[in-house]
Amino acid sequence: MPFIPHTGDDVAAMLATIGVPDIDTLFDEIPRDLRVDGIPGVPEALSEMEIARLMHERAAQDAGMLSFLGAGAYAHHVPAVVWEIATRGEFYSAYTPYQAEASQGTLQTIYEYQSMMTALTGLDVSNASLYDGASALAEAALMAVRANRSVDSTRVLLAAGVNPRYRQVAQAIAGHQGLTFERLPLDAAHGVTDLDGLDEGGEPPVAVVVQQPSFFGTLEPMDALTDWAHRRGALVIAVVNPTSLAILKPPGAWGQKGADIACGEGQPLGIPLSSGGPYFGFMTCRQALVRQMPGRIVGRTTDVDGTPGYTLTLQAREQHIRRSKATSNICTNQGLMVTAATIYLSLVGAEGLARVASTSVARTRELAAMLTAVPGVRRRFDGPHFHEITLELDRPVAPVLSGLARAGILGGLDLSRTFPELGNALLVCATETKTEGDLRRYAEALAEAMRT
Amino acid sequence: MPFIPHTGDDVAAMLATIGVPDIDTLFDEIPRDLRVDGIPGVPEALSEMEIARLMHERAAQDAGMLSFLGAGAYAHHVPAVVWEIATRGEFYSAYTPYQAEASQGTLQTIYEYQSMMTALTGLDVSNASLYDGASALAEAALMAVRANRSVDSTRVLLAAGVNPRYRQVAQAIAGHQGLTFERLPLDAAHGVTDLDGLDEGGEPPVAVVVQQPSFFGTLEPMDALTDWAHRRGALVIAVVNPTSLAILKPPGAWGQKGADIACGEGQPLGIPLSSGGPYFGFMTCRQALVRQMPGRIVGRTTDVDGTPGYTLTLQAREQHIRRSKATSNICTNQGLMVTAATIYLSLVGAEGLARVASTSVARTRELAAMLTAVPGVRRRFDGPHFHEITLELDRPVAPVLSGLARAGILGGLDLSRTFPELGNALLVCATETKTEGDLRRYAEALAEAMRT
Amino acid sequence: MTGDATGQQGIRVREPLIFEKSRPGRRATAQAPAAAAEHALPAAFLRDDTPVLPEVSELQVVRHFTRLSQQNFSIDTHFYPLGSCTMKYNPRACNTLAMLPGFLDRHPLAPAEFGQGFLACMYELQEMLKAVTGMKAVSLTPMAGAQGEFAGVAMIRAYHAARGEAHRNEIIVPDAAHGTNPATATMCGCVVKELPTRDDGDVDLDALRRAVGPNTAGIMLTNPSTLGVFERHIREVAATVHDAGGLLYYDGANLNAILGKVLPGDMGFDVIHMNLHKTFSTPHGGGGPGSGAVGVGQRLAPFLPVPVVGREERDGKPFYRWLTEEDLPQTIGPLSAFMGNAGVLLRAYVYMRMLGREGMRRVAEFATLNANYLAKRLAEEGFTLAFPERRASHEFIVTLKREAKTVGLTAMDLAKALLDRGFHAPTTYFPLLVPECLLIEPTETETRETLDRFVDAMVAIAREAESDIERVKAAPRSTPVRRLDDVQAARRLDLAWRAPPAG
Amino acid sequence: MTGDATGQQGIRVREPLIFEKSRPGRRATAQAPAAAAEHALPAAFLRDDTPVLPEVSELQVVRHFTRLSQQNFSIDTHFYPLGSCTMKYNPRACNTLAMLPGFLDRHPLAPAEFGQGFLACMYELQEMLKAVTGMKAVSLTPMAGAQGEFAGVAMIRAYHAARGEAHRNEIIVPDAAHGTNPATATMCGCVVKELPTRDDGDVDLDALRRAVGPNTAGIMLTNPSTLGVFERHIREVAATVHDAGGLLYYDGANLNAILGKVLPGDMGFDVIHMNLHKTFSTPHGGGGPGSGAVGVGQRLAPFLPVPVVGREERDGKPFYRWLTEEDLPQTIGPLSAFMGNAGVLLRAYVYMRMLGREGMRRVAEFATLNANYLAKRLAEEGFTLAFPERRASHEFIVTLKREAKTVGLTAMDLAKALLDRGFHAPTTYFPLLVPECLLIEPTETETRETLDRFVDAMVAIAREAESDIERVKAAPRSTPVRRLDDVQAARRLDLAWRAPPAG
Ligand SMILES: Cc1ncc(COP(=O)(O)O)c(C=O)c1O
Ligand SMILES: Cc1ncc(COP(=O)(O)O)c(C=O)c1O
Repeated sequence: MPFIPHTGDDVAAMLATIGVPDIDTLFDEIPRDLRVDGIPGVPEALSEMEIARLMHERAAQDAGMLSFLGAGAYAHHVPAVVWEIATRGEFYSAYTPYQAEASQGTLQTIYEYQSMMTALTGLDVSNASLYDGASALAEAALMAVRANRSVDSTRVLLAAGVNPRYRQVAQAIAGHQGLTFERLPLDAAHGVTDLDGLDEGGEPPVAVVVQQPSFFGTLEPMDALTDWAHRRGALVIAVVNPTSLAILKPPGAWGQKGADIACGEGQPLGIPLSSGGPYFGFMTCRQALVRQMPGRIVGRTTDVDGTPGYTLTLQAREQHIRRSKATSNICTNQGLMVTAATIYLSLVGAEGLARVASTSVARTRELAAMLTAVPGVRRRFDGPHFHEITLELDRPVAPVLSGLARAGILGGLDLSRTFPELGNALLVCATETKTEGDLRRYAEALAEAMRT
Repeated sequence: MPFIPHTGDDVAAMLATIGVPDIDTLFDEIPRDLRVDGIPGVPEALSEMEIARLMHERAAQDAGMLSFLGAGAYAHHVPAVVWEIATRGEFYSAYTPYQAEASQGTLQTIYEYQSMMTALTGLDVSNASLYDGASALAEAALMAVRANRSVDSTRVLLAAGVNPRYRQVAQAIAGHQGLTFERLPLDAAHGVTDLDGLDEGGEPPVAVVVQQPSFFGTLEPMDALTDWAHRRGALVIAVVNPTSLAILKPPGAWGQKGADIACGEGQPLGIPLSSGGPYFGFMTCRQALVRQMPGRIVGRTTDVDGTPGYTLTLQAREQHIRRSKATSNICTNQGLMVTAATIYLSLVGAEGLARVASTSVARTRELAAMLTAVPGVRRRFDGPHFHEITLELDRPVAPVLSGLARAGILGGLDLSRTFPELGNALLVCATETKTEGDLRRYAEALAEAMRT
Repeated sequence: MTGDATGQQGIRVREPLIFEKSRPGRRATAQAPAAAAEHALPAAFLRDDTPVLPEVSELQVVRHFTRLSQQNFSIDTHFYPLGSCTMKYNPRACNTLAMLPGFLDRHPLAPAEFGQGFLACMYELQEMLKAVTGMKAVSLTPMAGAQGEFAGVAMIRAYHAARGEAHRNEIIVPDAAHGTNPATATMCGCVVKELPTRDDGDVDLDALRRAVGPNTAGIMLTNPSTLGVFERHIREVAATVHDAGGLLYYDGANLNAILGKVLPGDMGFDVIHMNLHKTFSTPHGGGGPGSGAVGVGQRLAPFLPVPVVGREERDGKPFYRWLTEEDLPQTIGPLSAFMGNAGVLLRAYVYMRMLGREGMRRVAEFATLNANYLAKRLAEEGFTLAFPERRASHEFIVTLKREAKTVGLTAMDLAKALLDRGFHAPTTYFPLLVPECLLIEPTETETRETLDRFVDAMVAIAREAESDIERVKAAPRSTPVRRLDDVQAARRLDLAWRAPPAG
Repeated sequence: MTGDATGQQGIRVREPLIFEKSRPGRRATAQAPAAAAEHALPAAFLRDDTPVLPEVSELQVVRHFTRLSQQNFSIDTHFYPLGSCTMKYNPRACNTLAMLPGFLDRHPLAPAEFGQGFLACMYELQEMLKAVTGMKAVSLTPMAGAQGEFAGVAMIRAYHAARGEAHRNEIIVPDAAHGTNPATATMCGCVVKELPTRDDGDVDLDALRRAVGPNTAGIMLTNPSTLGVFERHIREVAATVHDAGGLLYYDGANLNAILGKVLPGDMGFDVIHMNLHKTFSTPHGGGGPGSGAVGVGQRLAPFLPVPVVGREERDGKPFYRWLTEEDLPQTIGPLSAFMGNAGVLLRAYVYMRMLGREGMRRVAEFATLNANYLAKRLAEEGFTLAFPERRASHEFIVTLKREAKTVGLTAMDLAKALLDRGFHAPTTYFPLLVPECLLIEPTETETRETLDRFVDAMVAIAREAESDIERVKAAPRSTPVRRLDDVQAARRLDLAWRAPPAG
């Protein structure tokens, strides 16, 4: 009986105490005809040795590709400390810190995390995490509707450079409460929002969502966009990459008044790629909006002796208190990922994070230079890019990517189905993890793939 | 400056406190002409990211073979718990528990370990570990010379089935104190000590060393050997595999009086193969010999409040107290491996260890049956074997092993150079980690290798 | 005393904030590129300050977070009978195997060809979850229970809409339900109708009959309920709702109680979410991540959230790939940027494979045995069970209504006093309808000795309350902090550390 | 208070022995084969009892050892200024990278062809160790400092024997030397001649001249010595011993003090052992494992213990393989079953690569800076340095001779009182020649703030001793146990748990 400690004697004594003849009797309130006898669809138990062998084999099967994929999940160095500490049993196997006195380790960590995220985004308050970047955007849109009392609308405008999947998720989640999501026009030469094309009429938007760096890797003119949105009475929701905030202007400093809400994907902060999760969504906002925030928030207070300590606060926003009136239904969040990110940010600090950011920018620039030296490959957009760049090929992307894969390279994301208007577009990314040799290997393989 | 926390301000303030102008001045007692400026032989620093990539590549390079090697190091399932807990910082980065009050975690663990090892070997007391099995035998021989007052001799007899490398190590270490090591005759049909050939004359031996299971995988007649050795006035040193003690008669129960000292390699108890180390040597003995034991020993006592606690004891045996008169020069031992082994033994318990042992015996038996079905392959020895078996091929072993290696199989240890008298002998091992499919794969590859 | 429940002084020390350990210019140098590369981005895009992050050494980080960790209670260190949370042993192998480099390094957008190992695990996990729930199809994508609930209710709405009944927007929720249930209904644009619970813990069927109608979208039920009892009239409930044209949603947070004993699909549920971080023992991680995989019957299968893993044959071998909007055009959509909490799902997969067919049933049996034993022992010692006539499921409720009145011992007092005796507290004040409520869930992985010691501690605290209630109210004393001022926390909001003004 | 030194109550609980948690028939089922295979061995070889091992569940094991771990002080949790032990930060990457499956699963007897990754690391480690010591050849096989010492003295003896001077059997050892030095000499069949230390901490050269002679095999020196000072007359010492036909052995335990600043080879040493678990930051693991790699000059190279990694060219690529007795016929032999503590060596390799060329020197510089700063601050606060006129190396000695006489504050008292303030104690009563000795080694990885707080604690204890010595003598109070009765431990030996007699 893996993981069950009961001996035969235990069972007998316990049944005697309860006063039933056997364990089955304990289920006698379940209508007899509903009861099943076993679950044939589940295979026989494996010992840890057996499952370990299977998992080692399967993991090995998936390993070994040199990847230039980004598009929302980024390969960064994850310091060994991060997971050696985050998986300590005391962090790993604790529950949500409802009993504050028994959970100061987790609570103080979250308070430190909140401090770091507000510092990075230049906003006042942070929650303790949401599920991921995409669902965080959905929550941010709902929050904006609650918070923006000046505009009676559910119309949300999104820059064309917002991750298209985020838009889908926001629609799937927030659409149920009547929110609509419309795309702002794209400046097709520069891959950023077309400021001239911004519509000044129509129903006033309740919120405008902008992403920096954009999904195409370009940098948006955030000061102008923020001021425009505010002029129209909308709240500004910033979707940002936390690594980039080591060097890029933080949402709180955009335009005259700053963005109102920032959110995004926390994965770059020490979280492994791991086929897509678990990651975590972060969210920060202006102080005035804090009571509309979804998710848990930790505050500092004192105990009966005056010792400082940490506790969950503003719980009246949450489902377990407010039920159908809560700001969100979220309960379990992505706690352990936040612990990891806090450790990561403590390790790299502002200087380290800036080096990660700038090295990634430089690597991507070098990669772009090498790849566009291959005949038939050019940059799709002019202007500065962060650590991703959109290329355009002179032929369909998919067969080229297959050719690269045969050379052991995952060459990036084919955009031609999601953005047919961009032509044969390919989104590539190189972070600080890529060496010059890696870039060269990609360039050579691409030249080869484009030759055939 | 990796791992050094000093800021420029720190350095300046500290130098001012000390009253020196620069760090270099702190080295002014070193004759100037001896000082060097840098170490050109060491390469430039790598970041953790860079060394991680290098090590991942190197580790991958060495992986992937299906191994049937044993000969003193055995592939067993290592539960995930073992190293997840043993590498917790509090165990991993603590020193030898000199300050008992600050080291109860380590001390209680060692006390539990000592309890387990005495239970397994059937002897009274255990130390807290020695370096490995081979050096433990050297220490046991030296200990026997100190302990055996009835015989004034430094002659040690070893059964032919003692690991030949152990004998070399014992010679290299204990030879300096005049000990000599002689081999007892081998019954060439059964691969065990030739009881009839035992020499009753000559200088009386101070100790007789016997190994169970033998290096050849066979089982020695320990009752007879122990009684014979005791008759001759020698102490009996048992070299044993701890896994086997789940089912085999423990040294303390051999013959009329039992072996006097047991030692061996602790690796099978949850320690990874890891190219040969770190493992740990264990040693247990009869109560009467405890003051001759080398190495640290933990005892239970009470504190000033009467609370039970654990502390290093009988330290007057050790080098830090007795210096040139100590029982050994050992200081640092293999502590963390003992923590791991204690966790391992707690997890598997007596029943689990017996299953590991008996499954390994059965696997080896099945393997032997499959391999000896290949023409040109036969068992070298009759009689029962534990989880290793010596085969004899009809041709030189080395080329056959090379053929197997090309098929991804490490087929065992070629004994023909160490034991030319055994012919084309090959030592193979199959533990509980091997599946029926693995055995079949070996048999098929061997058939193929023997065909060519 | 050989128990593990003696509160004792430790060697732990108070831990300042990591920011307070920061010194300008200090760095964990090994963790970032050796030199800052020239990014050459135009100044207009750059920040003109440096974000205030800690500047500390690697050792400082290790020591800080190691010490902080020691300030937590956790399953790995303490009995943690938190009702509704299923705090059972999280096998360590689930962690080590999910963290193999081949899994960790795989990019979510890597083509399926380079993820067959991972996808095979996901596909088999879907199959196993179908088997244990009696459902016809499963999507693994929801990232926690609440998102699973969302997916479930959204599918119910999509189903009605597809049948031209978009007006069905009423979700019936029992008053004892977890807060996520009504909150989810709201998120899905529905109206909540609350259903009263009868004194015996079952749903009030008459009230249900009154509640259903032409606008009924469905009902959300937890069974066994959050009161720790099995809804005996589940058949009638199902028939009533189905007859009214509504669907049944199963909140699977309590699946541990019935695993392998009864299938939600057989009870009549149309959709279920599972909390893999409860029943399938993935870690709670101090708040998450979890996984709220959803299972559905045939009717709702077209609406499953994407992606789902499909299996085909390629070159005579199984080939796994993600099914997307193209394969499931009626999907309620994707709920996350990629596919959900993949690493959590791997852990659940390993756990289920280690339990195996037989292990599933044993989970429910021993969880139920432990709960009924503990309930009985506490009742014998004088504690009041909320539903003394009922079988406990995997959890049960003790009410301190009497103790609160007679000696002033509240659920909160008892919870804090347990901490000093080395036990985490049960869930308190939930469900709200039971006064001074302690919801106790021992789980199947705890020993009888531990349960007995927990009873001893409960009894000792009750005795202490009778003789010296102030002493109990002064608990906890042995924790890093004592009772915290929650009112102050909410009034004088201090939600982030700010560097003290220079000088 | 933002310090980390306030002793505080914790949430830790006393932990019984694992045997006391055992129940007959309980098992961690996932960890062993599902069924016991038929071994079919004859009864004569079998045991007729069952060894008394604990019978516990997997959660019990996890909880037990997690809790036990929390009862340790460690580098990861506390400042640990244990002199002569170099308790510096053990980088976590060294652990994770040495534990990659490819390294862990490699059998020691696997042919070199299937170990090129591992062997390349070992070869490069040898080369780096040669570079930092100024030696000509290195063997990695000794498994701790003491075995390195053994290898060194054994090589010295083999050298003399090879030159027909087997009679040279006297080893000179300063009185301040570590206990392993004289113990090693004895293990090598030598006679120890003890050398007195002068008041200024240097070796007494006149005594040395008197000590050397025709039977001199060599001298064992630690430099900087265990007194925390650099032997200024090392040239003269070397000349004196060499002139007498002896060789010089360098105990590298204190290499941290001079790394990259001066090479033992240049000082005239013929052989050196390094404690990789000190200078190269492999973990101490609560007592081990370590590694005592040895380096030698040309003269001793033929005698190195086997195996050593050699490098050749094969197909134009480097190929690494073990050199054995066949390559080194004059070797003193193998010292372990395989090749020593491979996994420790991998950790040291990773560490050295992360430090790099520049990092080597910095280790010595900042270790020395920290030691001299701490010494100075303590001296300013009134503590007595044993060698106030000397520079501290990476460590230094405070003597409480005065405090012991005036107020009765002993080194032991101070050590225990430090524990209550959240600091591990320095090494006490070693070297023995300094009365009431505290050997303090802060290491380079500690911050100045930590050193300052340590000074505060030292001062506070000294003050407390003046006002209330009994209070100090009652320390520690905050540890899981208080002062233990060592006399009882040695008199009434209780070295193993035994099942209480049944009934
Ligand atoms: C009964 C019940 N339903 C739903 C939930 C919500 O699950 P999650 O926290 O994973 O969102 C919980 C868990 O807290 C619960 O106990
Ligand atoms: C000066 C000195 N020499 C030798 C040793 C022995 O090293 P080890 O404990 O690794 O055997 C030590 C360590 O304790 C030491 O400090």
